[in-house]
Amino acid sequence: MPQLLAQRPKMRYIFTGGKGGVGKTVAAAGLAYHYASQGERVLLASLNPVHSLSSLFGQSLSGGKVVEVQGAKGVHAVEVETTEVVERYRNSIRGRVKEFLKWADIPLDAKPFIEIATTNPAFEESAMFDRMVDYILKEGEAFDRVIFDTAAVANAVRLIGLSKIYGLWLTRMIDSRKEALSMRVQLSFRKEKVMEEVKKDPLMADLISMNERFEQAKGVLVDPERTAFFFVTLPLALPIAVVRRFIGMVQKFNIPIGGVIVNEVLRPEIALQEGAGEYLGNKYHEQTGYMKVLYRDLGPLVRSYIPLYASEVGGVDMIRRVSEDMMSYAPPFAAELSGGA
Amino acid sequence: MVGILETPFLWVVATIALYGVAYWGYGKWIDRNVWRSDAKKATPAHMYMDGVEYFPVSRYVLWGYQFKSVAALGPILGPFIGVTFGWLPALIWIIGGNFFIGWLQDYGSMMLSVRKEGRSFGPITYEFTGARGRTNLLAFVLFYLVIISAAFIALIATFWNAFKGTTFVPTIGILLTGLLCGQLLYRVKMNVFAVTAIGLALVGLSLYLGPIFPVVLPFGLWNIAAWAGICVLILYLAAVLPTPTFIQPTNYIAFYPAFAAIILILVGALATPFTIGASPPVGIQLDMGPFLTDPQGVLGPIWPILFVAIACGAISGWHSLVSSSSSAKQLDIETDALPVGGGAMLSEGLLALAYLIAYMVLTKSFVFGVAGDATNPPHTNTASWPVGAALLVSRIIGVSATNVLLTTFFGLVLVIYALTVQALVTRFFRLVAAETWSEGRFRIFGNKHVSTAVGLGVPWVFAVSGSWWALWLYFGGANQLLAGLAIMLISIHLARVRAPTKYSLIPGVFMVVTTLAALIWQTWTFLYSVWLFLQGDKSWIVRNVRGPIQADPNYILVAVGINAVFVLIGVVLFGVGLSMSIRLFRSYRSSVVEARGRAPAAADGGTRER
Amino acid sequence: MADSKDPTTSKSRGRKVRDAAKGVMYGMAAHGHVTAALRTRMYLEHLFMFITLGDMLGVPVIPPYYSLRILPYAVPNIKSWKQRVFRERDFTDQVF
Amino acid sequence: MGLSTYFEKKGDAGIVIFAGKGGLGKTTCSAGLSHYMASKRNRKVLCFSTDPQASLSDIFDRDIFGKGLISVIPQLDVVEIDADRRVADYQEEVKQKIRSMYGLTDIPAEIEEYIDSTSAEPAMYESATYDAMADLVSTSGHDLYVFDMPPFGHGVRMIAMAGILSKWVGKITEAREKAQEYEAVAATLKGAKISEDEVLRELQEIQTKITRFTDLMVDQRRTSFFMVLIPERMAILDTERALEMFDALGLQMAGLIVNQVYPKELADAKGGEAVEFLRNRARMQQKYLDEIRSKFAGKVVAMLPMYPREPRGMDMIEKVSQDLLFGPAL
Repeated sequence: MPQLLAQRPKMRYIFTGGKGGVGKTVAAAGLAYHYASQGERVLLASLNPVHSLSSLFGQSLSGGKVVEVQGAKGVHAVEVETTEVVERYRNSIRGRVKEFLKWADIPLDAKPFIEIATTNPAFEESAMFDRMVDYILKEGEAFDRVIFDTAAVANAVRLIGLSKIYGLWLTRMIDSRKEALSMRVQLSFRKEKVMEEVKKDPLMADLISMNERFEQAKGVLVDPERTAFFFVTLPLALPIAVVRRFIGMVQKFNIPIGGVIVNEVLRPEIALQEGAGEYLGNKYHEQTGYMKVLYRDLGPLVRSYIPLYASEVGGVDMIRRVSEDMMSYAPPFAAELSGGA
Repeated sequence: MVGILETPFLWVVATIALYGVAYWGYGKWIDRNVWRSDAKKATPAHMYMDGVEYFPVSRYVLWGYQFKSVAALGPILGPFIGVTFGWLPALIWIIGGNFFIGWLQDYGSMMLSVRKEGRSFGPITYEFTGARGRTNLLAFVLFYLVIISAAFIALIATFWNAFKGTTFVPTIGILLTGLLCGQLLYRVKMNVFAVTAIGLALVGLSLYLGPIFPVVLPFGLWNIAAWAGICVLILYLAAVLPTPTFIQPTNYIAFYPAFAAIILILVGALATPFTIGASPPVGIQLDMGPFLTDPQGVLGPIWPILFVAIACGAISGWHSLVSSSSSAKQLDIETDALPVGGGAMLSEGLLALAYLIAYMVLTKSFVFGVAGDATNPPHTNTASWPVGAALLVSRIIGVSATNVLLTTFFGLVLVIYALTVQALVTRFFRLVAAETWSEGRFRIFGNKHVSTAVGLGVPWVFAVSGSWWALWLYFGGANQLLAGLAIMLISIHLARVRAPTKYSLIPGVFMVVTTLAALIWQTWTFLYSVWLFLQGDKSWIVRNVRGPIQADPNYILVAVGINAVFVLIGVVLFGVGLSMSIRLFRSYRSSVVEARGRAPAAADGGTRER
Repeated sequence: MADSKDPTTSKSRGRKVRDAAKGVMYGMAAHGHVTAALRTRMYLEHLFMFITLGDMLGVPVIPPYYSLRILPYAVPNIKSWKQRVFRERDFTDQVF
Repeated sequence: MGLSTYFEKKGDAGIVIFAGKGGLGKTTCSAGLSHYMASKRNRKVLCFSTDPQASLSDIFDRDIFGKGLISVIPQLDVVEIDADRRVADYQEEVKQKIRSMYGLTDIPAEIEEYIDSTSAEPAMYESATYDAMADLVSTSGHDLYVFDMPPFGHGVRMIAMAGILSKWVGKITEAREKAQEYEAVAATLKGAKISEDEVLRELQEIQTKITRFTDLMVDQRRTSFFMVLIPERMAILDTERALEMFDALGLQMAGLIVNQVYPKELADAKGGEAVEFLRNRARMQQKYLDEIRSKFAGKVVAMLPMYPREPRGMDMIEKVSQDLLFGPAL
């Protein structure tokens, strides 16, 4: 890991993803702590629909505001909230519906319809993405590094990939909006007035600005100099399978891959010593087996290891330990395997 | 005994003949040489066909629709005031006005709208006079609607109050029937013939019940006010319920009795010579000859008053709205505009004539009332029309002219006419209000219920306080002014396409000048009344108001206030109308100049706008 | 809609007159009602189409998943629908 | 005594849902229960997941993702829904319909573009997943559905989607019906005959499908909703949060399943550093197990041990199913 970080000093935007429960948040926190300990200002942003930063650090970081983590100087954390953004979307749409119903004299209550038209679950996701872009383009500027703890990998990739998907979607939206507005002008008798309204059509403005920002964001997200996506996994079959499956997808969105971080690695000196009992022994052998597979498939990408600790990772002190181990620890089999690879 | 010459018969024949000339002669000529209507040119109905607002409809259907929409209360009450100057001037205006102006307006505004992609008046005004002009029109229409409402509410109240209270039950009957028919159509999805049958049966029933359960309010002088209140409540409901479930079915079911009345009276009027010898004789009664000079001296000089008193039948601005708002969007081919627009208007002229005859066959004292006669005080005998109509009809169906069912029937027709039109007007007011106050500080007035309440409350105040003929003249003034403005729009368009304009310009100018004059006169009357009051003469003040305010000396200051308010209304109507006219004249002038600049290739009937 | 159009097909004079009379009666009695009903329907349809295919107007509404099931039926009307939605209406258009 | 007691009390459940934070063993439980119900209780079971991470493929050790119904053992079918694929097929279906309806060889460009671009619509993915589930449950004709739900946040959205979509369909149906009403009146008045509305028919179809599904989902009698967690602080905290969300969506939890529990005796085992390591873990777990007991009193219906080997493959699943149904509860 240290070498990588050394090679990529300008790496500002770091994402961690992986199968649920593999310790994405732990890894992200570890990285954040590491940079902070180098005296940098680090922002650790959780993009999970259900945040776990607070529970990890054992202190309230919720509320959607950036706060400095107590006891971890330089680490700033935020559990990203989307409510405001979503509300903005909904309002601009409400406006449009009202405009439609201006002369309408209908025998049923339009309110519920407006409600439905404005409850689009996609808003959550796009809002989340919107905020992410904010943290990349705006808030992020105030920090030396921005580390995103994303949702389970599929969604994470999707979320990042949205810069591409939204690209398509937005351009279509903008086109059809353009068509709509030009039709309005064409079919109006008060050309000037309507022209004015059309010029400052809030929805159009929203769409366009979004598009621009997404374009910028895309530029950042695909720049291997500045961005890296880390897969977190356990030395187990399922999580590794997931990594294997999604690494291609990440490349498809040409998001630069930072590497793989292996979590909960059993230390041989613990597992194999006298009196350890066959339980740990089995686990250890199982683990090495899976590690072989991992190395076979994406050996050079394995960047660092987080050992399995005697107690659950939680609280700043544990995080410190994690960050140190991430930078330094390598289980003995790593060397031989990579040698073998 | 009366001879054929003393019956209205010849007048009817003469009018029909003259209208024939107006249609086949003058009309066709205008259509060919001024508008150059072209059956091959695509109309908006085809260009923007959407099956809802724009779609072609056969000329017969459209004629029926147009006729139904334009022929309502106007031709009944206009003549009622008109005859104040004697029946001959009224007759001449109904014939001449319609011949040179009336049909020309209805037809012209339809053609104009057709040539303007089916745009209605607002947009056309906007095009010709700019945003300000349209706002100006908006303001004018707003007041116009208030005044119509006031006049109609007053009338409905008066009618319910008159006829010994026999018309109320049938009215409610018809409204409920309408509601029921709506439900039968929408919920039960019943076949339309069945619905009609049921509806008519119920209408008949309620008509029959009318005289059996007469409703007479106990409030004496306050009766009118109370009736007006009831009327307002009904209208409020009509305005807030969706049109297709209440107003429309009611219109539908109410159409049949109204139609029957029209036919009966027309036939009756034609039949007069052949019923000679009957007693009381059905001849022209209005004694003192065909000319009268305003027996009560309340109205003012025959010019301009007569010309605003008789609106529909001679010419009415309301029609231009109908023509451009819906009919023009559904005109199948341009050449249909003459039969639909012009034809409908000329037919309404006949209607006005027939109704005028309904007054002609009554005695002067009956129509105008007798000073000091409590049962028939001067100028309040609104029962005249039903009675006259009954008299005409009684002869051909062979019942007594005083048959209560017959008079109730005609009274009912009167009320229903007023009510259905007024329901429309109220709804329209709501829309205009919504447009005027859609945003800004007074947004609240744009609200459905608030605007409806305002659009009924304010008129109610006028209705119960001002004497109704005063209201009617304001309404006439505004309405005819609107007609004038419509004709000006037409002239502007014709000028722009370098078609001959004098045939519309002259009537346009005449209408504008006349109506503005009428408005001034009216305003002046009220102002003068106030002035007299300050001199100590209360008579005029009192004369302009009605009901308890008129009777009770304690209300004298209220009366003065009302007069003052009427002055204000007059000033506003005049002011807004004047500025609108000026804008239009300006626009006309510039159009002429600008058109001269263009190659004389125009006069193509307007294709060059597209 | 155009079935209220002049239905005279045969040349027979009596027939023509009868149809004309029918047309006139229909026009006087029902036409207004019909157009009013159609207008109300139009606004309901606007609402419907807006919520199903609203993103055709560049308004991001509910996911179009099930809208696609409806799309095939809407195809012929889309143009006129857009026209109707976007035509600027004036208060004088609404009188009747 | 494990889930078996629960199901004896409960009788035949229609749907069993396993929800939980990622990686805590939802898939394991789903597989275990399905296997038991199919092999021992002889029910016709469909085990499905909407999670693109294809954990079922991994645990059953065969490629299931997007392959449709795969029968792994008699009576037990497994499905992993591939939403992206479904969207694509669906679009083609729609295009085909348009072509055939109007006898077109190619669709108007505008329309075609529209259809294509919908796949970019952000919520299309969820809708498709949701629709796929609805289809499965309302048509596949199994008598037990085991739903391996995606991790919390997205699981919640999944359910929310159900609510929104059915409301949506309901509303537009209402609008459409009213419109038809007026259309009909216009027709009767014109003496024309009323044409029945295909759109409405289409809508009603969708409606019935959705309602059948959502009814089943929230029907307390037919549906059992389990949460899986492990005895760790974060897991407990997150589970609490998630519970509130699901509650809000009308999904009542039937019980908790605690996974990856170290044998109790380890907690007070004697021995060297290694054992100490395990002891720590075990003790920690005991602490959190107590916390779970107090926080979710009476809710815990089953416990799964920390297996020496990652649960995978049939024999492992069978073992899990034993522990799941008959293993010791708290």
